[in-house]
Amino acid sequence: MTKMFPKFAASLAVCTALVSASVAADVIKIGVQAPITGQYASEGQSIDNGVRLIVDQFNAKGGILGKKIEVVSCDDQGTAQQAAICAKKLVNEGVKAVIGSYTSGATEAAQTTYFRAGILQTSDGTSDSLITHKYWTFFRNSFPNSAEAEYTAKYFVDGKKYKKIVVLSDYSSYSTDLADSVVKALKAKNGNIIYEGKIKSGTQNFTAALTKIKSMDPDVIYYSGYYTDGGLLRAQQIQLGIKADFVGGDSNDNPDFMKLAGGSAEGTFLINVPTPDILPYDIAKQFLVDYKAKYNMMPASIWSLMNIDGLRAVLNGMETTKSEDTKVIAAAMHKLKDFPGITGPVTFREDGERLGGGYMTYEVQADKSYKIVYK
Amino acid sequence: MSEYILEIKHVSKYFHGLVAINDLSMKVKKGQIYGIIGPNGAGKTTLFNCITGIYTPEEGQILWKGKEIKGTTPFKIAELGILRTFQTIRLFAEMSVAENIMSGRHIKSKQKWYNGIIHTPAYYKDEKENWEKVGELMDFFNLSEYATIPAGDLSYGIQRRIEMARALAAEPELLILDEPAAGLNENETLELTQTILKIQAMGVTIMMIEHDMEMVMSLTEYITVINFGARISAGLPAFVQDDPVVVEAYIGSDEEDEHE
Amino acid sequence: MMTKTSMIALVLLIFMGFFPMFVDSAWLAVGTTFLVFSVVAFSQDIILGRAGVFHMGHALFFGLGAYTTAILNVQFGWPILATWAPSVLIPMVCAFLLAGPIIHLKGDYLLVATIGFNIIFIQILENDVFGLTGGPNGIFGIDIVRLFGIQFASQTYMYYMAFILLGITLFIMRNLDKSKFGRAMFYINKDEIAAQSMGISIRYYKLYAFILGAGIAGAAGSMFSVQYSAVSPEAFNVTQSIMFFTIVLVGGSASLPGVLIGTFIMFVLPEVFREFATARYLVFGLAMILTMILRPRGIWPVKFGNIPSFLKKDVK
Amino acid sequence: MDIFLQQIVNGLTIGSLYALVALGYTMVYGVMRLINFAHGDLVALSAFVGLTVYTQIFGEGITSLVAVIAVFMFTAAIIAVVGVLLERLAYRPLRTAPRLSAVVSALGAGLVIQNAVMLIWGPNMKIFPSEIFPSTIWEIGGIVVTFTQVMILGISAMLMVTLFFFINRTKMGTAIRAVAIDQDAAKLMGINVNRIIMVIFIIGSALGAVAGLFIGAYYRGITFDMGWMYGLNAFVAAIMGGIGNIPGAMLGGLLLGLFNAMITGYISSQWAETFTFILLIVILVFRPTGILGETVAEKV
Repeated sequence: MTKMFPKFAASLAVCTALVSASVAADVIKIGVQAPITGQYASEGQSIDNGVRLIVDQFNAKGGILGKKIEVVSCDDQGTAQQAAICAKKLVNEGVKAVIGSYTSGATEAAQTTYFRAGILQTSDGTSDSLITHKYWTFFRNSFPNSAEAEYTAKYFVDGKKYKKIVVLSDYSSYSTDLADSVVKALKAKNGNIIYEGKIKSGTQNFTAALTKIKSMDPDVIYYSGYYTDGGLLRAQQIQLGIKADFVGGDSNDNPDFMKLAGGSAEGTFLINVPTPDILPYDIAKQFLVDYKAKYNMMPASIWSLMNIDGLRAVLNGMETTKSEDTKVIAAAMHKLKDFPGITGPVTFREDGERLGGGYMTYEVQADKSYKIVYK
Repeated sequence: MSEYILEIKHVSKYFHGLVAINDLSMKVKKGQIYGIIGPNGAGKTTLFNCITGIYTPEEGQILWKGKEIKGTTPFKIAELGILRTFQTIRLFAEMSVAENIMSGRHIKSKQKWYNGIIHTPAYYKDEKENWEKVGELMDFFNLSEYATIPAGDLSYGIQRRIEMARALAAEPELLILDEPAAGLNENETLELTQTILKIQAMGVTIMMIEHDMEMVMSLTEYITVINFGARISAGLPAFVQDDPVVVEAYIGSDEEDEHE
Repeated sequence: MMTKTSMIALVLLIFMGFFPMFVDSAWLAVGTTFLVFSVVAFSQDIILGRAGVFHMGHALFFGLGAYTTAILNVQFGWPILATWAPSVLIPMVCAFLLAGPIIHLKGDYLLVATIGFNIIFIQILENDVFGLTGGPNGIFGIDIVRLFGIQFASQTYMYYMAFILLGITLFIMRNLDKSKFGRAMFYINKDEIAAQSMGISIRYYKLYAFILGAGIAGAAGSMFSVQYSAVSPEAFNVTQSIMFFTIVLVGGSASLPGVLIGTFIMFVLPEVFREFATARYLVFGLAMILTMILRPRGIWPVKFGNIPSFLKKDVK
Repeated sequence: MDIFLQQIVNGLTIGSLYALVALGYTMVYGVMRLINFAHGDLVALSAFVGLTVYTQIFGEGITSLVAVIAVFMFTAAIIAVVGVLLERLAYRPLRTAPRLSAVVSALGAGLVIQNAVMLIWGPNMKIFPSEIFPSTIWEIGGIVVTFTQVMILGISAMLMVTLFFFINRTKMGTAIRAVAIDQDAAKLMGINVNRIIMVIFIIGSALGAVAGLFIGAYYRGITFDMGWMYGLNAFVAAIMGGIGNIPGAMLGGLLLGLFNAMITGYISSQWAETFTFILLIVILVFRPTGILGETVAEKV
């Protein structure tokens, strides 16, 4: 061990030199941690694209604090372990802030590492657990599951007056968290939950679980997971002749849900925030035009726009404080009040939570179009 | 304790209802060279497999120094001092000759379970003794020059010698040789005969299956002849050789042709 | 007296020892993971390459070690140092309990049984049994190593800890190979019937390999969880097990340099070629096939004949 | 009671898909003693090829039975060719190599196929048109059976019976069994072992292809990496039944499907895999070579 020490000292010196070199450089680095490949690739790529678009716009105007902004992306593939690896990597790259990730699980896995390194992080992850640590480095740019859950419970109990409710989720961090929140909110309103279950994403065959549910004769099946399984669940539900309503959480709102469910899609209810194309804000319309012009497509969903708002809030913090010190920037971000965002006004609570959220329920029509049935 | 080191009493072994060994009995004296002959497929190797625990016979008793060993696992049989060679040579082909012979030292090695992780002075002493023993055996079988060569790369005759050295390394009381001369040329067979006598002189009891009649007759002190799993004749070599039942059995089979 | 192999090993060790001086901390993190994965690959090699057991569930023991450290540290507040012993011992006990009933199975049957154990393990983690494992998210916020008030937080410290672990592993491997136990495993691997007939208990030595391999993998798992301060089920799934299995066979089973090369190819190269993200696994698969066709025993196959020099005097 | 029967229908449907895939594993294993880890990925490939053939050649919205049969035949033929190529390129050069080398080659081949599918068809889920089979549903005493399920059960049963007779009653089948028992002896008897292995790969891959198409038609959503899950389940089914044994693979597949449905329906969907593997391990502890597998004593 003692023999090791000279080496330790030497390599430590080299490291310190490297780190100080990157600090002194004339760029400000912003990290992107997103699922650029894998199951959620389209969302991850949208986040990466959006960040690069905003950064290009800033750099075109001369950067920030007199320095150019450089984007460093890391692909977390939507998995917690890869996220942990990305976190280490981005910290080592010396980024000031990290945008992402898309899934709550990958976000949470990286949180502690960023916190220890004093790096700001902003994510659209909706799990309530994301803010339990009260890390000063973390900001949520979307709305929490608990907000969606409260809306869902209100709709189920006050709106639809369901008597027998089934709640299903998959194993993902986001989905279990949303299901837990919905169950909690329903119980608070004395909703009668007759069954809570989990399905394994990607299994495709849900008939066994649905047959079991059929025997309970429910009024509604609520699914908090992703569209890839939700569409199949709906199709197999109709196939088995289960006459309950099907209500999908926000991640079921995807064109592929309709394709998977096929003829069974009609009559499905989906709960979500407004889709990008109906956002009423000028800044949103301008962003979408720019995005379309640069990438010749639309962002995958509103989630990538939420991340862009996170980035804009961080950059705004830098500009107003004229500081690169993350502590100072964070303090400024916590004080933001109704900062004009693409997805609406942005206000952060002390624990990093974004306040607000306007949910609505759509019913899928025969031609796969949406009809708003509840606000 | 009787004068017999190994007693086989009314042993029968079946495969899928077909009888492979049928009510076989024999007794081997300590220090003897005991021969087993018979046409191919007579059940000789099956008998050896029963003794060494690879098969468990359905009926009968196998007594080692008066104690029942039927159904004992092969590695425990080896620990008791019964070692064997194989008709189809079974060496650790990719490993060197010395390492092959070292496997025979396994049961004699006194290394403790933690010696696989950390070495102690006792380990070094034990390891050295065992390698030295391997060296002695390589000298004895004229194998020293091949010490580092993979056993599988060597000629048939040498491989047979390695197999015997390996079995002998375990310091057996009973050495079971399954066709030790098969595939050897005349010189090698002669050499083998000398070696077997030397092994006997060390006090090792030997049981062997062999088709080379000349060798069997010159070496063995007692012979049992098996056909269709049953004993058809037994006695001193001279007696067995002239027994009409035996002659009949051999003429009735294609035995000799196959071994040309 | 030094063989060519141990010369190369020494050069490599020296290079790895000074590696942190040449690279930035991002590469140092890759280096650390390489070291940790090599340790796991070596422990897989004890079971697969030495005892010849077709074991395709090794990520289970790796994960057990990682989760032991994570749970004891995060849920029960133990310091990391105190979790080291249990993260080695628990995998060993589990190896004994799990492998015991199936150790008599023949090759491919055992292979699928070990895959089964791995899948059950993942399901236990995902279902958050006793509320300890954190479900599909895993456990976050694992502490750093602290000793006498010093915080071993920097990547360089992590690197050297992993380096020392690899050193210990190599020391054990060398001792194993030079003992009755390592040899018994080889004999069983090459010919079970002949080995039994020499008095070697197949069951005992296969279990010995399993337990030793599990313990080393557990130590690596503990290191892994500290390195990333997070553990989650998918890091220990069957795909990971298959990777360790492949590392050993591509590199050369029972060959120390082979396993290191295998780890380098299967783990470091994909990191280097991240740019070609999408096509890299296609190329990778092709490389696996080609390697096996051109070098069926691995890139650097094991060489036997490592015997005391006094026995080599007559060798021509 | 009708819930129980419904679970049996569910279980048999998925079970016969497993059985079809398991046959591919078991036949290859029987002759080559090789776990063809790439087989599951062939199944996934088949679903993608089938989808492309269907939409490109026949165009979406066509429900004619002739077109569907043509898609099945054409896809099965393509996959059979891929299977034969797989054997030629990845396995034949390794026939005399250590057994595990071929296993690694198979794992590599699986990676190649899987990633080729990803590069060609993209990483996102692709969706089968819903009109391949009529959406007819029968309700018999509270049990729901769909047209697709009837097709899966019927065609699988037909294929398995045909295979059984082919193996047991034809000259080629006898040759296959001979090669499985002793390759060298079969060679001496004048059997062209390479040809037998080619036939095995054609049959195995084609059966897997049919399963892949049914998976697409039944579950609609297909992903490039789905082969792993179906492959593993089918492989487990083959091992359960006794790998190398053809009726064993059929039995194993159906048993696995039923067991899974029962566990999910009556105990817990969260622990279904755990129960499956516990069942497998218990079977192996008591019958080390599977339910119908024979213990082959090694020649000494």
